Amino acid sequence: MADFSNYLNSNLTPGQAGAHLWVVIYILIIFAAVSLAVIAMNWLERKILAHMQVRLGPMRVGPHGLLQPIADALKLLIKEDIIPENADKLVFWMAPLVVVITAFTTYIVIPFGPTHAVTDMNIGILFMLGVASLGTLGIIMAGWASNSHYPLLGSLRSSAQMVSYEVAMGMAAVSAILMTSLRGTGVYGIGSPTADAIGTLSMIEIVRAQMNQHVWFVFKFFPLGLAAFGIFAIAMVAETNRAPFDLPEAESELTAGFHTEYSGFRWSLFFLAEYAAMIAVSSIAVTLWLGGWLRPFPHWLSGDAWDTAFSIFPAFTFFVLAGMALRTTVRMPKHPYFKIQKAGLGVFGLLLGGIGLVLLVPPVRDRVQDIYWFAIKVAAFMYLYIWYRGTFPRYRFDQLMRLGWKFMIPTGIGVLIATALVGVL
Amino acid sequence: MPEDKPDQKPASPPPPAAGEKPAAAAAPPKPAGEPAKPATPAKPAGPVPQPWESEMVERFCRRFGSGIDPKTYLGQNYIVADPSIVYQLLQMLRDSEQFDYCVDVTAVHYPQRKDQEFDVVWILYSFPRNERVRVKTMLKDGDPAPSVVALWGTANWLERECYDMFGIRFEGHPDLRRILLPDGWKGHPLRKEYGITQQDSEWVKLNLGIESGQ
Amino acid sequence: MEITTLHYLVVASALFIIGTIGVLTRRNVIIILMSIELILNAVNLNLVAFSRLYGLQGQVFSIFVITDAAAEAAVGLGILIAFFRNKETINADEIDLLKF
Amino acid sequence: MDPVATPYFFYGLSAVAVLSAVGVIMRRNPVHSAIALIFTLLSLAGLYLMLYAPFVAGVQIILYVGGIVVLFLFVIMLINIERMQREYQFNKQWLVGLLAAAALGALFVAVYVKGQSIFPQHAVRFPEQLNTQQVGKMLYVDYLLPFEIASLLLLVAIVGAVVMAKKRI
Amino acid sequence: MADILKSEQSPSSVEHIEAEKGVDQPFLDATELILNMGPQHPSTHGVLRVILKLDGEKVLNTECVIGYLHRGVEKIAEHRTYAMFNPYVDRMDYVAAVSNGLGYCEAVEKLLNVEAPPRAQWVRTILTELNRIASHQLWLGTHALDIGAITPLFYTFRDREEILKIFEKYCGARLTTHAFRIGGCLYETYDGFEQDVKKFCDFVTPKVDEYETLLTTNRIWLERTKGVGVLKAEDCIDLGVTGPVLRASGVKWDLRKAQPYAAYKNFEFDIPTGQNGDTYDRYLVRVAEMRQALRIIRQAVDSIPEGPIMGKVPKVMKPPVGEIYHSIEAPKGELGYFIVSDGSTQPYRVRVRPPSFVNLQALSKMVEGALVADVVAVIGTLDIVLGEVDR
Repeated sequence: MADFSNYLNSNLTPGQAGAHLWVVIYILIIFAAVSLAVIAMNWLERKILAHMQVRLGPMRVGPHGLLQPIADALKLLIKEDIIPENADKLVFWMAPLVVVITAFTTYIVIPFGPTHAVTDMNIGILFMLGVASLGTLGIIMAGWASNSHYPLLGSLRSSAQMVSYEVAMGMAAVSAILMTSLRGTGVYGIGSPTADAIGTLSMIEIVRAQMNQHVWFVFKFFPLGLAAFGIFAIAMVAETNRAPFDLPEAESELTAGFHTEYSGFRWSLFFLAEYAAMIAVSSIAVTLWLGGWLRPFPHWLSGDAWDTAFSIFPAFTFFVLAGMALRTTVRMPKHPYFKIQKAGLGVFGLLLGGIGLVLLVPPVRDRVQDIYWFAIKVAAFMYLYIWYRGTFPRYRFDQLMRLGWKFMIPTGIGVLIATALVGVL
Repeated sequence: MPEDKPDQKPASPPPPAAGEKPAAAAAPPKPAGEPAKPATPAKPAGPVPQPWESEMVERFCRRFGSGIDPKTYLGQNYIVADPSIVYQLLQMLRDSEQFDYCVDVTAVHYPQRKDQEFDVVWILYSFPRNERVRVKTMLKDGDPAPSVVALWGTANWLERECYDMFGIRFEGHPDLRRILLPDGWKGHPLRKEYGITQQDSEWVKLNLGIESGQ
Repeated sequence: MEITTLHYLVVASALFIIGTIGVLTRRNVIIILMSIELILNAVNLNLVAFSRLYGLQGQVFSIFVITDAAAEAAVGLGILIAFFRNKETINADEIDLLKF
Repeated sequence: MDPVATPYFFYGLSAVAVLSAVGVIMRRNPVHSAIALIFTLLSLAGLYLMLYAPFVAGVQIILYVGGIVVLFLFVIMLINIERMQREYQFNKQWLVGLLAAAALGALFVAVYVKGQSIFPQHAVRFPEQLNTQQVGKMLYVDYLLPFEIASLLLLVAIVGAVVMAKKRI
Repeated sequence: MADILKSEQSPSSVEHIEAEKGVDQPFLDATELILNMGPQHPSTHGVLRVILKLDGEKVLNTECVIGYLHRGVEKIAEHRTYAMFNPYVDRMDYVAAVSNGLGYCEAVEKLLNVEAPPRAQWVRTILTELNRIASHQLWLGTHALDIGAITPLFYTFRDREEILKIFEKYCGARLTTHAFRIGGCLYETYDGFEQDVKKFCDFVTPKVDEYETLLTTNRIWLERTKGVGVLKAEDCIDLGVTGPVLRASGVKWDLRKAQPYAAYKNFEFDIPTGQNGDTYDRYLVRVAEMRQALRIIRQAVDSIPEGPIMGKVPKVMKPPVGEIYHSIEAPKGELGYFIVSDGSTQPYRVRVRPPSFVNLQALSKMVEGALVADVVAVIGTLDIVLGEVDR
């Protein structure tokens, strides 16, 4: 038990502190939080996309369709689980598991705050990229095991696509890692790149480096950091098979690509993994370029007053959400049919307000605000994902490959070399 | 942008050929294309096909003699040709008379006509002349018609459909199979003796596993 | 009980022998290539195990070995595809001509 | 920090590695073999982590599992394996091969028995924290020439693979 | 095709394979693959089945299998009177039902030697052009959806709804309208018809620009459509391809100009054409056609003549013995009716010359050597309606 409370005072992640109990707790929290985020993303994506497309989206289950994802999940759970007769049963069974496990394994090293990570690995970013690339295997297995032509084509596309874009992704990531070795502060601060300048692959150290250099890496060496970030941002969309790079599951070409033959719970595992992977790669981007858990302007707007002001943001956000929910409750039609919905939405609004109140308590406030800033940045990426989906047509396979090999990789290498040169000069 | 071009004329202005003339622009209420008869309610007798005279027809007559019978009806021209010369006629129409677009290939079944059960109709159009002509030939049931796939690529599916619906074989067609009905189907539904509710119940039973498709 | 270098060596030799068996007995070239990967991995495990005792050179070399394995797999599979296209088979004992 | 329950992890990972390796060479279906190979490689990555070689473990995952095995699977999908599955899986010299392997095993045992004294019985610890940095430094300072040669090798491999696999050049 | 698919299942012993080596030839090259696209596929626009022979993703060969929606419309026509058959034609190209009805009514009027009064001609023109816009909007939405842009679909359907509302107010039906009768139109226009149509024109003009903002300069859209499914003008004419596909290849030919029918000769409009004959040009041509259709509608609404809307036709229609071919410019191309009369109340034979059917023939030429994704794009760009292909 002493172990349990001692950890809270240590300034380390549970993995580093060796607090195994806390490791388990963190893993459980992350698992629950990511699942919840996926459910929320499901609802948000449908709503946002719907409003982009002049329609309302889910409106029936719960007020404004708030319970729709839960209804969907229930439906998927009780749906008949079909395995095609000629499928390779073992591989067919294993594929969704592989995809989900790899998607969730990446969360081990994501730093939601200086201490809010399961562990801090020496090879953090390498581990993340490596494990994220394992998701391909699950997709290939799914496509092959289905013993059908559409899934096979989908998984062929997927494997080629992921292998290609991983390279560009790695190049972009390496240029950010190069920046961690610098000591100077500011956009063009290069410090002393001598023998003792040591970069790092650890996720937490990367964010610390940005803190010490007083600049997010997206602005470092102004066009270079931005270019690397841009490459990463494109490659990560391709890596997660989302529009406009959703060729492996292109519904108008390959019906559903690699998961054509999947149904019910197994299909929902793919769905879960896709969204979990989206959040995971967005987290990498946030960590590498957007300052991770750092709040905006930690150095420029420093001081206790600013600290307090910024730490109120989480509570403030929840109050706004609660206000929106309560406003909708009031504006609902006065009709007995809407009674239950009204009550439900009201309770939901009050719940959000209550969470906001809890977040105002100083100790909670201090521990949570890192997570809040991290989540806000990731949420921006999530919105981008939805936006892309609403705007772009789909690339063709050869164009995708051309973009990857002839534009992204050369640019990535160029940016890497330029970053190295600027860093040394 | 293509629509910015001020040119409003069609690709080729309609020449005053003997073909269907567009009605004069001054009289909008008149329906287009029948100068042959005054627009009165149909009399029992009705208009009758008139002989069609034009330079082109004269050329054809010189070449084919009595094998062809050019007519015009309601402002639309057609040539009835003997089955033996119809291919040459079509070829000549395309090669020397600029009928570069085969609109349709179809057939009509007249079971009561002895030894001439089928009319095979080719509807042709010429982009440069803005003119239509129909070529018609009468066939005995079972006789093959010449395939014009070599002349117009369009004819491929149209002839397949014709074969599917009437059972007329087109000689020289590269791939004469059924197109709308399934491959093993028996009977040709647009023949007059084929009942409107008739179906190949054997095929239905065998392939769909049901008693009747109705 | 402490795990010593020897334990790792035993695992490595087991993998090596399994890989050798695969290379020597299977007909399918794909599986032969995979067996070669097993052998290389056994070597890697040895190198890394010894690097704990004698310094990081072992790890550096294992990285070289992985690079080598990647090159080998790429070329090997390329040959395989070219061969399959011509001969419709990928059995090692049917690949007996120098020129085809 | 100390890894938890080291012997259990070691035995578990080793067992998975060896059993999957057996699976690699025994399965009829190459896809199953490749999946077994994935398990072997991943458990080896775990063993590297236990040996305080996190960088090698990372490279193992990203390159071997994420790259080479994907390549294998890709090629297997391009090739019609249905016919091969129905054929004999082992060649005619399988007995000889088995004997040779057994002899190799015997050699290993013999070496161990003869030179037992030179085998280290203890584990020395290298600092985990700076492993990546040290490996990097070694790669780019001490072993720069081999590194360049390796890159050349990769280039040759790329060209070779393209030439081999392309239908018409 | 059936025996090809069967040959995959061969006996399982090695000896058997050795014995049958001559017979058991692999039907495909090592890297070839047969992909059966449809009849249940999201982007074959109905029940089209395309059998693709692929080398990786590259299309080596295609074969269309059609007929899944064959209802024997031509046979039905022989058992209905002229007036009774009129509603059936709406079910062929159900997205452009008004055009189908116009073609049929005009063909029978020609055969009967009667004419529709000018007011009817004007109303027919307005409704047909509205339907052309509706058809092109539906095409644009689904085509963009095939290529992966999901949003235009909802925009076009939102605007198409307004057209359907006008149809509904005019004749009570939205899709299969049966708006015209032989000899004119059955219904007088409702009060405020002109205002509704004008309001619609003002409403939809900026919307067409909106579609263009989403797509015309979108890089991915350009890459996906430029140079895809190219059809040269000669090939178009040889294959009998008509409509926007023909015009996108650079042939300036439109039946509304070449052989005007209804009231078209009274209005000014352009024929938009393309140069390259690729998917992008076809897209531009169709968008431009929407604008031209709006232009025609505006002119027509301003000049609807007064008078009766139904011409004088006999109660029992017995056209004299003879045959007639009449064709109009439907949104998809030349829609022709070849009607043979034997003097009775029922047509002896009705042949429909369906533009979709003929245009679909060009598919295998257009996708030769393309990728799977292009097949989808090309099927979309041909703008086929399977109801019309199979009839």
